[in-house]
Amino acid sequence: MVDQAIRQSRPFTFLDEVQNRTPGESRLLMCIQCGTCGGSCPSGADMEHTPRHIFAMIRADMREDVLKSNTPWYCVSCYYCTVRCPQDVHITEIMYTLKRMAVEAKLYDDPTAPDFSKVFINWVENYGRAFELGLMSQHMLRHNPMGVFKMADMGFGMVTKGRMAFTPKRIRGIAGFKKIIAKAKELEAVHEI
Amino acid sequence: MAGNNGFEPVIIGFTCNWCSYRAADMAGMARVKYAPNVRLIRMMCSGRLDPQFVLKALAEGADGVLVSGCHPGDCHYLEQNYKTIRRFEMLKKTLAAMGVEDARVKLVWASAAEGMILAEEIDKLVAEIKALGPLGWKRMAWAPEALAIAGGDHDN
Amino acid sequence: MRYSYFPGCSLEHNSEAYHRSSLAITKALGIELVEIDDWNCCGATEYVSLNMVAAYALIARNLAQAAKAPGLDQLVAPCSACYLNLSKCDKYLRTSPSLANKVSQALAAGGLSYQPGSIKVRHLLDVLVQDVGYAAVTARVTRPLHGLRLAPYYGCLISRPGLRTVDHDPEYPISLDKMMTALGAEVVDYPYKTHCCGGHMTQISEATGFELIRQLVKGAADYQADAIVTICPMCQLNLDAFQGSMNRYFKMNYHIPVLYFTQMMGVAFGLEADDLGIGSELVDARPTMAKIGVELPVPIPEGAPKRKRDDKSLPMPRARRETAPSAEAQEAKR
Amino acid sequence: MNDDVRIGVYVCHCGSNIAGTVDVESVARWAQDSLPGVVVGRDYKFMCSSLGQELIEKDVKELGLTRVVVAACSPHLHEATFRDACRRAGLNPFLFEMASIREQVSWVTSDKSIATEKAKALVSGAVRRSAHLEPLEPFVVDINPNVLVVGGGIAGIQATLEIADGGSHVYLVEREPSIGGHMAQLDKTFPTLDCSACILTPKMFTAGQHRNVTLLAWSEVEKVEGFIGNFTVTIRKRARKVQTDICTGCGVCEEKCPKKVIDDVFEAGLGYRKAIYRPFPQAVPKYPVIDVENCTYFQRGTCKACEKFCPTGAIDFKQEDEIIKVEVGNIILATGYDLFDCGRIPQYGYGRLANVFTSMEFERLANAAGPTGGKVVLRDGITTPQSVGIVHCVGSRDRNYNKYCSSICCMQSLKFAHIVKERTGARVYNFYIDIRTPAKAYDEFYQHVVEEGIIFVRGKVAEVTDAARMTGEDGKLIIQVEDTLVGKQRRIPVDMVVLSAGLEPRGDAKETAKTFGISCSMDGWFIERHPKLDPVATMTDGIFIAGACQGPKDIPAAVSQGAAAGARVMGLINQQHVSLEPVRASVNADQCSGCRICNNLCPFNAIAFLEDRAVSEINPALCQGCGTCVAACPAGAIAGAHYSNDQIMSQIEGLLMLDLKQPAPVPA
Repeated sequence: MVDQAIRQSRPFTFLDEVQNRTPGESRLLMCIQCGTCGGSCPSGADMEHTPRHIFAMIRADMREDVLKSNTPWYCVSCYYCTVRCPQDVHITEIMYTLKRMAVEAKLYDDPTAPDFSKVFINWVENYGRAFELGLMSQHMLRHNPMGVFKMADMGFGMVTKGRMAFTPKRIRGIAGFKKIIAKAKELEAVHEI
Repeated sequence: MAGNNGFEPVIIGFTCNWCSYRAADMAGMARVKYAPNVRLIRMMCSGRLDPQFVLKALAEGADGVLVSGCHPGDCHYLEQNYKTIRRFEMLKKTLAAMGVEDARVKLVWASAAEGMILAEEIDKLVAEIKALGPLGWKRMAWAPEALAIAGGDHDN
Repeated sequence: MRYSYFPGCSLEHNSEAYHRSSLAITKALGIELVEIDDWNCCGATEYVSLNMVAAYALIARNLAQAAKAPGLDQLVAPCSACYLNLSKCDKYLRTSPSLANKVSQALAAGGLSYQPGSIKVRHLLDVLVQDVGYAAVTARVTRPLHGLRLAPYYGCLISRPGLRTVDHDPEYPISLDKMMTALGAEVVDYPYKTHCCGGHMTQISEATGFELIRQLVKGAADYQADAIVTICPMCQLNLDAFQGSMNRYFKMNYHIPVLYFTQMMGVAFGLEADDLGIGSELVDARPTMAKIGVELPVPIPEGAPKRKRDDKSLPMPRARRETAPSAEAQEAKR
Repeated sequence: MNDDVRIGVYVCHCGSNIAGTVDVESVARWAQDSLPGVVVGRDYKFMCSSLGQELIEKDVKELGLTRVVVAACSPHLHEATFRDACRRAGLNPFLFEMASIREQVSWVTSDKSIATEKAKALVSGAVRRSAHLEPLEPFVVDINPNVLVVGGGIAGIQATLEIADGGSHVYLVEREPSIGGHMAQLDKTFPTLDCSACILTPKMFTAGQHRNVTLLAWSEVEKVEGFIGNFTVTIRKRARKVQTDICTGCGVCEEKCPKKVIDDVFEAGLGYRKAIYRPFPQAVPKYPVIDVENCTYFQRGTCKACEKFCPTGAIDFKQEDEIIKVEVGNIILATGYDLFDCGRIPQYGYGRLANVFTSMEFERLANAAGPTGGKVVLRDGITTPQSVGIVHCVGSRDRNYNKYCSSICCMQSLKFAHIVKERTGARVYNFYIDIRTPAKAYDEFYQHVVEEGIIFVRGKVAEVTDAARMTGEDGKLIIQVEDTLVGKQRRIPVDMVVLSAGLEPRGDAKETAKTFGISCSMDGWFIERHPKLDPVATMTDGIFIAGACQGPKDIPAAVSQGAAAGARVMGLINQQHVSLEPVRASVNADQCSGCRICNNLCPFNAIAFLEDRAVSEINPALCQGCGTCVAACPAGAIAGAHYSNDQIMSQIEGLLMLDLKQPAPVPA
């Protein structure tokens, strides 16, 4: 009771914000900076900051540096860090939270990954299902035009093997589906978990 | 605390000296914050629990009762808490016949190390009793009868 | 046995082979999969990266659709990402009241509702292991996979998140190993069995994505596996469809076919390759398949290496936990 | 209620521990004004201080108090203190009552006014109960000077020697064939690096030879009955299949035994022993045992090589387990720890990757008496490693396994680093989260190891793999870790990995605790009476704990506890008798209807039925005071001293704040 009151009366930190916007319990406070996450991460070598470092930065209230970092966007959601973390910090979920906050604050340096997500979502929102050909071609043309040629044989293979659809499929209940999404986005704006 | 019109139940808790009372000590040492509605009585063993203590508590104004002892098999007096279980089951039947809701009287096992667990159980019990509202036995017409049962040979 | 079935977007197109083989083998085992009416995309790992409430709302729509099917409270998903999203969503709806509240408001806007906890989400492998069992699978085998060396590959999403089913150890699961052994195949102790395939990384950063694929393919090659067996469409796509691009990127020449475990089961059950979607993979699986077209004589085991008189080596620690059956143990069993 | 009851209520501030949350002044004032029978209510900074106690004594004498109630901490902490104060003031100590307003109120409640209300209720309950208290005389029992020590590791040996040297007799029970415990397996001991066996064997030998020690190795305690001063302990002496009275310990049987078995206990699975064996040459006692499960004779019916070659004919295949009973006054448990099973962390590869070793395996490897004669080599038995990675915190400080710090691993790992460097010259890495070296001369040892050129990488190892990815990794074990001081993921190829395994409670600690009537913490360690002020006693009088069974501990700490437990027991023995709580049940023969319902309720057989008078009677020496029979007696004929119906009923009334007296008029 009193703890809650104290928490509400003191200034709201970046740490509070990240914790509040992560579903369930993030346990971010419990990090002991051991580096199990950074050591386990399959893409850790390519991150500007390892997850452990990001958590230290969150505690240091370095909002901008954290949200600008490529770290969450290099997360492949493999959950190695989460299951190995000796303190049971919900690292993967925190990475998702950071992605959402970075998009909201428009603070990421490299738009490749956020855009990929956006294009993906766009197809889903309009059709109810994912559409790979549309996703890949749209994404590639925007971010890696040369990639289209490099990956052409892969795409060609997929098409000839019948693994790539040319037209997106729309679900029957798309109208209701869109209403759900619209309502959800409206509620998204209210941040407290 | 959102409540039933701010209703704060009073609950009497019976604990044994060896496990559950020490669990309460442990919860204190760990500074676990839990609902303040339970007032504990220390006995040497939960086997000391005379059902009339529970009736007395309810008749005199308690809204619920907590009975707590060592885990079955861990009794300081070897096996007396098994007797508590048997007695408690009979007590529950009697209470049900008297119209007392099942959730008002609860048996919880807590070892000396389980302060957290005891605190959680107390919080749960308080929440459940809040949802039920006051027992109000004292105001009921037949309360004197219950009191008589509860009072037994107790001359006070 | 009847279950609700959530195929997911991948199984509609790029992994139709998984869809087809799943239906074929479940039918052979007497399981009926009832596809959820008008399901939608689970959002993969993308949606929750941008919108949390919307992400869980659209997953919950599927759970709500599933709950409409009378008498079916178990939902089977063969795709690991779908499985994770569906089960995670149900968990958060149960444990995070404010999220649950928002999601239920959103569902209501679309005329739907879902009671958290009413649908049990399961992965296809889990169903086959727990509800059918290895013995029943072995009993159905008509064409044992003798002579095939397979690298069982679980990937990350099914093995971890703490939402996993009982059989799965997050670091060292063995259910798929045992399933393949039950088909008569030999499994290699694949060190990368729960490593990540890279997910969407091929689209974000080639260097990162291809490196992850390289490790997995190299690992399988190092262990002389005839094929990698997978349980996830994303893993299959990455390892199979991008194997050529990865080879070019690193100037390598790996050639490891990547097949679904359901395809292997179908083959062992004597089903037609075409009905299992075999042939749609980009890395040619014909040499692998040719190996089991013919029953090869079982090689005679050399037996456990005996300690030589002057052997100074120290004994290996003896496992106190269950591990994947070693090649030796399998030989002994035959 | 007795009208001439005069109660004094004392409310403790406990510094700010209570006063910070409870309005202690108002509680004291309210008690005096509103509670029937209370003649004085006071609050004081520290009631347990000598000044606080004097305050009570003075009031008892000057105001003629007949009851004293202190509202402070848990009675488990200071009940004895205040009872003593009452006694000094001439008041029977059992007319004292305590309300726990610290553990049950101030420490667990945030809101000040709610806490004050609850404190008042608890005080009211205690006051009402106190009015019904009756004077009691403590129950005095003699203390049997014999002592049982369970566990023959270094802590148990130390306790045994302290007591035996002090002149009392000790039964030392050890589960394994020899005493010595884990310390006997170690190579060197930190921080002084003296050889473990060299300092341990003399102690083992003394314990084995001492005229005041009965050594019962290869034995286990099955049952404990009685209470402080008078325990009866049932011990199973397992059959060695060797007659110890004629065995000379020459070791010929071991030599001739054809059956080799991997030694999972002493050699940590890294070496072999025979089916008839002593764990190690300096074993105490020196007699071997036959491992029936692996003995060819017992399994197949033929062999008997040991019998054939034994020069004194000491082998006895027909020998059976023996059950013995001993009478002791006190018991010390020193049952030690189990090593964490490293196979539980699959990503570290133990059991799969040959050259991943556990800390105990490494100890045996480094030990001159071990399977390699002290050579640090790879699992092939010949290759000297060029590079070695030592992993700290394996299974410790990790919620997936054990969340506590095992406390010995840092120093142990530093010791390993030193040994590897000294014997092989290899490049040595230590992977740590924090280096913890808090005891005497420990940090100096750390400095010394740093100076030797050991490489320290701060990061918890993520995985150990043999899957090579880059050049230079082929044929190596690769340690993948985030070097947190650099902030980068690193892959470090090494030849050998040593996992510094944590310590865990014994697998059967819970059963042991049950046998001896003590409790285990959530982690499974035995709980001490007080973590700071009474670390070797337990909540059960007469049962003490020492060494790693109480929590992870290194040798110096285990020895200190062994000695401390020995001293505690010697103190009790010297008192010759002990006062027990007079909390006992008794039958009022006039009211007893002879229904015998109570007879079967007592697990201590304290209730007997007197056939001639047709009433039940309780033997106070056997009664433990649980009160179960009191609650069961349909005639209300059994009285439970200090927990009578009256007392509990009044406490209920008090807690419910019934019948408060009118607030007293404010004094002019």
